[in-house]
Amino acid sequence: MRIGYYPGCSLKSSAREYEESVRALCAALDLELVEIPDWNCCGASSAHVMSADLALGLRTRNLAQAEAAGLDEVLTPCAACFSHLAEARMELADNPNKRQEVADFIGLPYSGRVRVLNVLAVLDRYRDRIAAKVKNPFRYKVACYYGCLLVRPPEVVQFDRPENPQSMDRLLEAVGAKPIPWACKTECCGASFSVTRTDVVANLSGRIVADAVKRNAAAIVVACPMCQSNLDLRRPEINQQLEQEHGIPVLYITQALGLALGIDPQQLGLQRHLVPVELPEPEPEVVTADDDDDDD
Amino acid sequence: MNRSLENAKKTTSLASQIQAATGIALHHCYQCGKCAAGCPVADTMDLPSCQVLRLLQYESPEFDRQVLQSEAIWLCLSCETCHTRCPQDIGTPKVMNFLRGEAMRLRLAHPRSKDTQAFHHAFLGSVGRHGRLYEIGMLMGYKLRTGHLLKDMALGSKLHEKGKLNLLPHAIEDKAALKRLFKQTLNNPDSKE
Amino acid sequence: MSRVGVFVCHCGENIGSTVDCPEVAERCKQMPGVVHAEDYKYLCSNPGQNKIKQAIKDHQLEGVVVAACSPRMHEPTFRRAVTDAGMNAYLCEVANLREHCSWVHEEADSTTEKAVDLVRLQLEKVKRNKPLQPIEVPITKTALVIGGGVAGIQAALDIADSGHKVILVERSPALGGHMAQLSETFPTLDCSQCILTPRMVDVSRHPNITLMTYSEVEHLDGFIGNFKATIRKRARKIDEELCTGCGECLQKCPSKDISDGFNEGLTTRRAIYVPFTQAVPNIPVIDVENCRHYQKKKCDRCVKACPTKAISFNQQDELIHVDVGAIVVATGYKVMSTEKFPEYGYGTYPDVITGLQFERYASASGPTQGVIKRPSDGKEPETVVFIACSGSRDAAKGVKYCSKICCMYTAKHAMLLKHKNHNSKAYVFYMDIRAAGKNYDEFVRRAIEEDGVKYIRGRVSRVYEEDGKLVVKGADTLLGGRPVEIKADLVVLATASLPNDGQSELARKLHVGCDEYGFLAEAHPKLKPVETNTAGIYLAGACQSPRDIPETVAQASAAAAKVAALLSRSHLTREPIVAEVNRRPAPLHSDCTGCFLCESACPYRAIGQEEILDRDGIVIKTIAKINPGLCQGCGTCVATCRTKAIDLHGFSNEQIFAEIMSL
Amino acid sequence: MATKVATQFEPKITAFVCNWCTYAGADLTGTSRTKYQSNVRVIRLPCTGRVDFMLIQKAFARGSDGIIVSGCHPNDCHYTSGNYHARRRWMVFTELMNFIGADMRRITFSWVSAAEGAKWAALVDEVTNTVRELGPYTEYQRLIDAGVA
Amino acid sequence: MEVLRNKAQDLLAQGQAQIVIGYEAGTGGIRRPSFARTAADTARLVWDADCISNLAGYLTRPEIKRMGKTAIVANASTLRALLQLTAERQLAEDAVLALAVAEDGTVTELATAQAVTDHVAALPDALSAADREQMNLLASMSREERWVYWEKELQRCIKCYACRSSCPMCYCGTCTMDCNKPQWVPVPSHALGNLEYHTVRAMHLAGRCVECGECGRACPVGIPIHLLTCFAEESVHQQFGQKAGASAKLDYALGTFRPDDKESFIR
Repeated sequence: MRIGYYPGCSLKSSAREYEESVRALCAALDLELVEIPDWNCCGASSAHVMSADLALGLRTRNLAQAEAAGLDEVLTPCAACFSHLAEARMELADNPNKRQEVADFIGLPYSGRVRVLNVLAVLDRYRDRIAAKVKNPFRYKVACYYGCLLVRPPEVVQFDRPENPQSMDRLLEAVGAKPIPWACKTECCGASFSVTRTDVVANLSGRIVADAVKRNAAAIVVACPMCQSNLDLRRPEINQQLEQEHGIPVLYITQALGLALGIDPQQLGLQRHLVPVELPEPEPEVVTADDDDDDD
Repeated sequence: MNRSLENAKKTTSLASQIQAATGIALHHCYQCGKCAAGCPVADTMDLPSCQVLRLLQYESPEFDRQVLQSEAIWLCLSCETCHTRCPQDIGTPKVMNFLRGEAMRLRLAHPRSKDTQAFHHAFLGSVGRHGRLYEIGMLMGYKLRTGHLLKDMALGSKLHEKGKLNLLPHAIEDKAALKRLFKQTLNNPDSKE
Repeated sequence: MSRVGVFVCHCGENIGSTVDCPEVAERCKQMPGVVHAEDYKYLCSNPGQNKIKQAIKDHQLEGVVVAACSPRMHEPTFRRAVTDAGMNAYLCEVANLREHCSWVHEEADSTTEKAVDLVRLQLEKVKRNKPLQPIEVPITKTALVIGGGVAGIQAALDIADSGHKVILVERSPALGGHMAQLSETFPTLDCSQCILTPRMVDVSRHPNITLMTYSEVEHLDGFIGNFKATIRKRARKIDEELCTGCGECLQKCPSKDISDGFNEGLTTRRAIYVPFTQAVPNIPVIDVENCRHYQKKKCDRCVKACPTKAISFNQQDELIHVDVGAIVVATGYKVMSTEKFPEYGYGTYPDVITGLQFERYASASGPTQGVIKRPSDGKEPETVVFIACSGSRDAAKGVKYCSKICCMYTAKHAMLLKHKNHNSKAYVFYMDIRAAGKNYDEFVRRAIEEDGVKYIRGRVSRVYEEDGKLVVKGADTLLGGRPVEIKADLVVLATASLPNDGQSELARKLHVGCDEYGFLAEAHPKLKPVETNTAGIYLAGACQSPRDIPETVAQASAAAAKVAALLSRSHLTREPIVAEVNRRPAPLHSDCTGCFLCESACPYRAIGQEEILDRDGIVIKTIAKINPGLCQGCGTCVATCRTKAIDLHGFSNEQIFAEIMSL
Repeated sequence: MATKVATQFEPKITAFVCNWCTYAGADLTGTSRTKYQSNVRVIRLPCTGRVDFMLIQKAFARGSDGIIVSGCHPNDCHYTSGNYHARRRWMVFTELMNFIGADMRRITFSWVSAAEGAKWAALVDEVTNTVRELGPYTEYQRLIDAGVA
Repeated sequence: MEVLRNKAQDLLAQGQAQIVIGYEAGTGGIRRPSFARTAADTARLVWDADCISNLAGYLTRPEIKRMGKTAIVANASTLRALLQLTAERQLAEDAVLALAVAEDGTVTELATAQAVTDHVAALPDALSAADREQMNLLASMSREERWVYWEKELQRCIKCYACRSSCPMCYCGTCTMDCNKPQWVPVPSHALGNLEYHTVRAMHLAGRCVECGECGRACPVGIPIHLLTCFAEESVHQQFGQKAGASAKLDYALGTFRPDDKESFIR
């Protein structure tokens, strides 16, 4: 299988381990990633403040490049990039005039054919294959953290459900993990305020870390470089805010699955985390089969 | 107050501009407060989102100005929680985005927003130059604009240690196309949102 | 016919300001067949009508065209007027110069020109009109009431008390509807069952009422005064004649863990059950889906327990055909389930319940004998949050309307909680308090002022579980949208009232309309609030839109009054706009070839057959025959008939053809 | 409204509408004072089920340049199913007319409910403009001229 | 052929039929209808590939009905018409005995509507290759070209009504064309009236036409009018899946409906 691939800027720098683990995992699943030729930054949240057209242009140029390369689907691991590309796609979907205007701005034809997929949506298709390839069951209590942009707004992302989403939970269950029910699955981590309003990030991300710890999660699992960086890189500020030292590691979903599939931790970029990835003893295997469980 | 209400020109009010630019009809808001109730930063905001919408509903120059001068519009994280739960399907983050642009254009932006503005400028500057984000370049630009020269220095060196910072920019090939895009869209008078 | 009078109305300025009415009248005088034409300020006024009557006499008119407002407005008025002057009502036609011309076009020659054309259309039609006589039809003096909640009970009793027979059909095994589930009723706090149960007993004892529970309307044919209903009497698997209601069987049934619908799923019942203790009729029913006899083919404990041998496993559904003259639909409502609230946990938190579930806790006959408890651990909650407008007035959830009853019952719930547990805390999140009604606002104020219920104006964004509590995240908009967080033991959603299950299917069977939400549509929102667009079918209660008990009862009595008035007449007259198959001299007898392709096209099954016999009684030809009692005059058969053997009175081929040709 | 030049062709539009939905909808257009062009002449019938396809033919033969046929939305028929029968008839009729080469841009079928006053106005304007653009139905006029005995 | 003649003879002799309708040799090699009432008459019966005309039209004639039980030598379209006529109550069910002749000359007696239905279900489609080609050609034309085509063709119609007389489904006692209150279609043959006549006929045969092509063959000036009725019938079949002449149970597409009938043009 081949699929288009839009890494976005952070996967090439501060979220390098995300790209490394995405690539390692996809290779293990025989999924070939075709990087969009000459892709550019999606403009993040900054472009839109300056000019809606600029934002639309930056995003659409990537989709147009993907079209030109003959791709139908584009995997976009960064949740922010995913949401931006998906939004641009939706905005132009039923507005041919605007579509033409933007095509003129970027100097490329654009038909709107390419679909944008986030990492969970793609991996969900391979859930059975992943389950079949498990070498080291990931038997931990995990806090599945989806954040904002994977599930909101629902009409843009067209993915899972907006409250208490399940796709990541299902994937991790498939490799032996036990997702905890918790309150912060889709709460905001502070997102783009990482640099400018570190205080806000420490406060919001602090609540997330605290809830995960309180409910005995061994790790927080994410699918977004911004979430990861706020929960990981900003841990000193978080701990300061919470007045407590929390060492709970923050893994990308691709890293957690990669570990379960027996991929080398180095290859998954675990060494690049600021909060060291130290997992406790795995939970004992649960013997009772689900089938006999009667809810009544 | 009454006069300013009468003077409110539907054509120039922020609410009407927002409707024209985004299609969002602010008069659909019936002030249930669900947006503020779920907003992660509502308690930090000087005007919680529902108040921002309420002020805009008056379509008065006085209240419009108060909104543009508020810090709240700079605190919105675009997390879309409010929009997702809004019974009237009002896309508040889009509204906030529009307001930020207007506040900058009219030079009314809240003083504490200058870091954020500087960040956006530094970010776009970097993207405009290289086509992709060059994080060190962007951060340097930001620090120069804000004067926060020493902030996050330790973090920077740690990132470098972990191999997470590129010392040189990765530029795209077709820079000319990008330059054209920036030029056309930033000068496009219709493109205020 | 060639003596037509044309009367052009100015409707004050309404027509006159954009159409040159004198000019229209003048032009009409030139048209062939017109012997008189005049214009007047207000033709619908008494002097205006008198002008028409006078002209009919003066000019021996044989037809009248009134050029005025929409025929849907004043056609009856003008037809009555010509009747007064001795003319057949159906020789009068109305040209719509107001809604279709003066109000929708600017003043211009072309507007007056259009007005002239509109009159010409009706003129050409009226020249070919035939005098018609209203059709008289007899009335079956029995009413059918569908739904045995408080609305149906009230309607049935009122009709029965006025001396007419009533068949009351209820889908569930017992009477009572939602009202039987309620604890105490606002604003008086009198016990719901205490006031309802006697009425239920009255129904079961009334000599004029035939009660059919566990039954549904399967099919309906016919028309006002002459409906034919097919009712499916579902098999209770109990012989109603033999059962004494002793309840011996109920204790012996081994299938226990079935969710109890009457208690809104808060408790369980057995496979053989009576919905609740005071049920009328007090006859159990076997839930076949859950009964071991049917599912595993082995159990017969109820049979052994029954002293009168009333259990009848082989009982089958019965289809019962009844003739009725009028119908009251009182099928009630349902409430939105908590599953529809993603932000409040998709119904997965046991302690997030609906208002109706709270009613069961609060009810003395409920699962906790009236002690407020919470489902998860059965403890008495100390802090309870009530969320009003849960789903109502929420376009994103598809319910734009106000459910009307929630403000009041939420105040009542909070009040009951405080009465039953003085140490508890009650919070109500609301958007508006809609307490218009006798003693209603006072009631809400009492909850706040005397019972100390805390009202917070704002919607709740999210409910989640933490440390065994439900964290309710709301905002206080009266504090400018300040976030408010309450750790609650129980959260009660005043969930939106929705059209009942199966209501739209029933509407289709009955040929009555639904509104955009699926509630049954009244014929006119102000002037015909209990009528439907199908004559002879009336509405009562929450099937039409959410409403409280007093309003429901008032409407049920109103519908009953309509029915009683209808059933006390000896016969009905109907518009003679019906189709007819033509007859011709022998040997053709009729243009109808007897192909009967029209038969399946008739929405009313009004087309039957007629045999044309010769003198010896031998069939020469079989042709279609339209039952004027069933025909509603849609004309679909007319357009289907190749030989033009069928024609529609009032909209005949000749008339429409002439209209087209006048263009 | 389009400003009318003296020389501009003004099409003749005939509308066949049902009494319960579209006629009432057009009444609502009036009650709401929504303006539309005055080219249309409405023929009221009880139901779209009553609209014999020959009525449409005769309207063309009488020189109509455009025709509107409109009734209750599916499922909303006052007679429960007259409009469903009508719809089938039109589905075949339009195909047949297209097969003989009639200009189907000149016939517009629509559902306009009693609540859709604005839709009626928009529909009439759209049809009027379209047909004005198309010009007189000369192809049919050729037949009519040949038919004048 | 002998088998057929013998069968006809037997039927008449044993009183199982009072008349056998079939084909006999006409002038110029064509086949014309033959009405055999005696053993001698049956000698004239022929059966070959030229027996293409639809004989079902005779079944509804009162003079034939009066003769008693009828047997008919039936090709595919005759059988279809027989079924459709039964569905439309013009023939009593099982009133007619159909004789289907196979290629090898064997004769199958189809005594019941059910037998005819089963037999017809196995037969190939009715439209000839040439007709199909002409239909496709018309479909490939522009609308304007089609209009000119039919305008030219229909101008030649002399309203002799041979098409109507030859059509087994045109059994109506009073044809629309004969209605004069109002006069729906002008009496004289001119472009407008001709077009109206033929479209009305096509519409009236939509969902009823058995596609025998008899009307086209009957036309003395050679207008392919059967294409109109066949087109209407196929339009019905494609859109609603119902087919005329497939069963003796009435399933008239334009007298029934489905709430989810799919169209694309109603606004």
